[in-house]
Amino acid sequence: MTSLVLYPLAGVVALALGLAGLVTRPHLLTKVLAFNLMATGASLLLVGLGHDGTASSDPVPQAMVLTGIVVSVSATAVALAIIARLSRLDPDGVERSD
Amino acid sequence: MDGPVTASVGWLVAAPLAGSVATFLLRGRRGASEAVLLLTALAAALATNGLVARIMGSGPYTVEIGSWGAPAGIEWAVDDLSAAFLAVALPVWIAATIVAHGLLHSPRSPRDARVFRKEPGPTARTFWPLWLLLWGGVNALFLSADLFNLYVALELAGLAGVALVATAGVLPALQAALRYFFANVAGSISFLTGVALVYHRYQTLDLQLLRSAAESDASTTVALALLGAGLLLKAALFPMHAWLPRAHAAAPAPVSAILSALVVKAPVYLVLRLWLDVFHVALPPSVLTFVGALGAIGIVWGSARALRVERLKSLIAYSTVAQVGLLFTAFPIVHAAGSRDARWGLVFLAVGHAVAKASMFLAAGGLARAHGHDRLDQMTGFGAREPLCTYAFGLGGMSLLGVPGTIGFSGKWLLATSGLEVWAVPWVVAVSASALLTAAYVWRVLAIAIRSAPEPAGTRPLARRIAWSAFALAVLTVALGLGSGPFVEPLP
Amino acid sequence: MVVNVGVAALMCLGGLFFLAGLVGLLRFPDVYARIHAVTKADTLGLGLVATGVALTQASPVVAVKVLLIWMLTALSSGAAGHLLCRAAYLEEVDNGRREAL
Amino acid sequence: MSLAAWVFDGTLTLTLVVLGWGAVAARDPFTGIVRYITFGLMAALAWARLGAPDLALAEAAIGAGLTGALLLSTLGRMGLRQASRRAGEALGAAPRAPTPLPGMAQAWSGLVLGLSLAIAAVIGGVARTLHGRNGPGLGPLVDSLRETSGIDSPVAVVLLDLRGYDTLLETAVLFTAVLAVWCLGVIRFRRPPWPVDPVLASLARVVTALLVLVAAYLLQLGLHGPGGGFQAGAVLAAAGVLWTLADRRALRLGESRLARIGLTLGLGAFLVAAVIPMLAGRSFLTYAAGSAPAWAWVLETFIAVSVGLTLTALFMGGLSEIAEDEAEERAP
Repeated sequence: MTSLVLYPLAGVVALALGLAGLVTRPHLLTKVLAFNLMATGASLLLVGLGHDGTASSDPVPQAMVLTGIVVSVSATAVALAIIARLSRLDPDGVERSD
Repeated sequence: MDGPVTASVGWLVAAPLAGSVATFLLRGRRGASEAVLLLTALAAALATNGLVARIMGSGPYTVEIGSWGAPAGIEWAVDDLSAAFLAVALPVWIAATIVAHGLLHSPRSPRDARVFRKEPGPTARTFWPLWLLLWGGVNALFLSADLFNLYVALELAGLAGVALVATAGVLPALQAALRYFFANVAGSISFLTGVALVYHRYQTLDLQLLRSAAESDASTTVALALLGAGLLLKAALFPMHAWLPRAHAAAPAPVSAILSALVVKAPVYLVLRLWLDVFHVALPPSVLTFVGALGAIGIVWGSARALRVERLKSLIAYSTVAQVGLLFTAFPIVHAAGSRDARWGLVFLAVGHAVAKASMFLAAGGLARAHGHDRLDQMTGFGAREPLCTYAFGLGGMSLLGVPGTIGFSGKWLLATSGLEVWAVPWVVAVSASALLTAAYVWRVLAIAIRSAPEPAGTRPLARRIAWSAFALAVLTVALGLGSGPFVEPLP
Repeated sequence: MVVNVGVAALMCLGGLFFLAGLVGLLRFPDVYARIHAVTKADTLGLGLVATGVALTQASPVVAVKVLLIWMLTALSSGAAGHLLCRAAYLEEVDNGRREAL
Repeated sequence: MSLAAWVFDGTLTLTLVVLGWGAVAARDPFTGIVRYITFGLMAALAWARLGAPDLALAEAAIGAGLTGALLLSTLGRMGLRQASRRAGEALGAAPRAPTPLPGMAQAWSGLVLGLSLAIAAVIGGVARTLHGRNGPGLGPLVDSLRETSGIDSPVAVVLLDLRGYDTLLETAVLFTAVLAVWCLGVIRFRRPPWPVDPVLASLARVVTALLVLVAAYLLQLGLHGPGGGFQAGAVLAAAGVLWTLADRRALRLGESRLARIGLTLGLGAFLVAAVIPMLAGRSFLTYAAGSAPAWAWVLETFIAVSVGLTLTALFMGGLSEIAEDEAEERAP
């Protein structure tokens, strides 16, 4: 067993922490952060599992994670736009602003 | 091997996506959106027709994208299951598109103008491109035979769905869209984690290769649980359903119709595909019992809420929670019976719900446009004012509860008979009992419709094509019901 | 051999500057001093490390690339430090320190 | 060697986990965002360590850089005070009922955290048994197909040829995001922006030129080694973001027909590449023999342009003209 096994395991932990944050943290931006954390965790699992330091690394998971990163930023942008619009529509929010 | 007919499946994905780009670029040209939508629908219809003909003629087939073939490349696999969903999706899309066009382009009520004046709502500028992206994404979901590709398609359909809910622009819609978003991405990432485990366990992502390689071991079980959990969240099975009623009630009506009819159906189809088909040997049966039980609770919960809510669209949305529960209640029957009949029963139930629910939501959209709202207590007597919408809602409801002659009946009949053969009595009872609950909330609406009452102020006549589209779908539930018997028989 | 010793010395010295910048970031009393500590010390530290790395490269092209990275970092961290200070000044962060400038 | 590897990998993964939790558990979102950006940069290091330089580039530029910029600009649109205190919590849901018992919220958070970690333990257990057990995956197969395809880089051949359909759908996802952001309309920053700083303006000029150069370099590299359209696009987007910050009137993406075409270039090119073979009776996205490198080059270039424009558009947010459209459309 090489020390590279730590990366998929860290990915799994990040996944769990992200899930917990998504469910329990009240602030919407923190929820978006948590979802990104989950996505990175899943990616670490996907690439990390295939890489044990002996073989040349497998390009298929890498290509998939590249896709995943772009998908995540797209999803993040959509969520953030909705949050920004919400902050304008919520009358309390508007009144309490600076 | 790849004749033109086989290859034409690609248009089901390519045409909507290309249409999306075209409507985006041709914005503002008079009639451009209409032309693009027409062409897209035509291409999708031809492709669907070719696909169904091919399935009826020579059975399941695959298309190798890029001619690489699995495991290096991605494949589309079409069999009777995916063909059934795609064939039913087409009329739903066309009807919903006509209604969306009618709602977008007919003059708005003064109330609408007040709500929308300051804040952006659905505009032709972003609505049609998003609509077509959703269309392409949903088609991609029903075609793909590659796990990671399914993940990307799930994200595409999910994100387009969230955006379309948000096009309503008002506060509740945005809040609902955000909840939908979070449920959706959590489901996607659970699915992606499952994909990671499957890939490293089996070194392939292709469903057909996985079918022959599947074994029952710990990593497969965990992977199946993750894939399933993600999909069940997206399908809004009972304890994970909270996002659905709000999103489907707050979205513009044609969007609600597509979300309830097709977008929720795709994960159900995928659970069926992954659990009962590809990984059939690796699935612990107790999982299905658990899921079936959750489904049964979902039936009761969704129906009970549907009996209480104040708005028509919320009622239909809660009905979706109940009907999704019903679909999962049928899973243990399909597994225990293991017969073609039971499987078709479930498929009929699913596609029947797709058509019926779409017609109900479109009718509700028409009624809401005519009244300026969808509060049930202020709509009394709408049956006389909008008879076509009322028939559409009523017929759709009949199909949901399984009145003989509708597709819903065929589904329940096949499930009940094959369930009784293997003594899956509790599940058969649950499937049958759901009809009573469905009847209760459908009757609640119809009772309001037929009571006579003076016309409320502010009611306006509705564009005819809206009501006719909803009604046509409702008639389709009967046509499918009458056609379903012979359709099942001749298949080998 | 001489090169190796030189490289090691450059890298260690660079590391020391990073450490100094870090200590400054944590210990200095106000935002301007902290930004000052980080941008200056880190830029110098990175320069030393980059020079060390460049010396180990057989290919001059790669060595030039490494030094180019340092130059870009120097440019951007200087500008970023300036922008941060300006924002702090305009926002009147750390009340009272504004007069001190 | 092994010990050094364990120390390095242990430190990096521990940092990742701690920063990740720090980002999510931070009291105010600003701290969380800063921690998340740091997390992204550390993740980029992890990708490099896992032999995935393509991912390191993408993670640093998109995962940490652009996501961070998006988060910070949303914070600015919400208004700092509103964002960090209560509004962010109350938005999106009905106001929370006061918890009946003190400590109930903490108990709930603890329970969810415990459950999540239990799930993680199960997945981690399976992951440990799978790690490195099953050999190189599809790597050798991809290697053997590289010659057939003609595209050199293993990642590029997967991305553009073998699994090009994934990438097609991915460009569609990017397009969806732009449409979604635009349909929500323009949302201005809470406070009027400061006058543009001369240092920033001149930096933008110098760096933009350099970034375009870097993007071209990454693009040209992509067919043979790490780099490619997405990384080049991310670098272009960095230039776009910088330019937006330095000169707010400089880019009016939605109003320029050219920019609209640019946004759809990636998806459009992929659709053309997919449909042409179908018209010729071949399967979806099948390049004619020997033409894969040429197609890959075209696709990479178009992807770079549209990713750059798309990410910039996402950062700039909605368009003001939507409101006018709306008013026009609603006139009786």
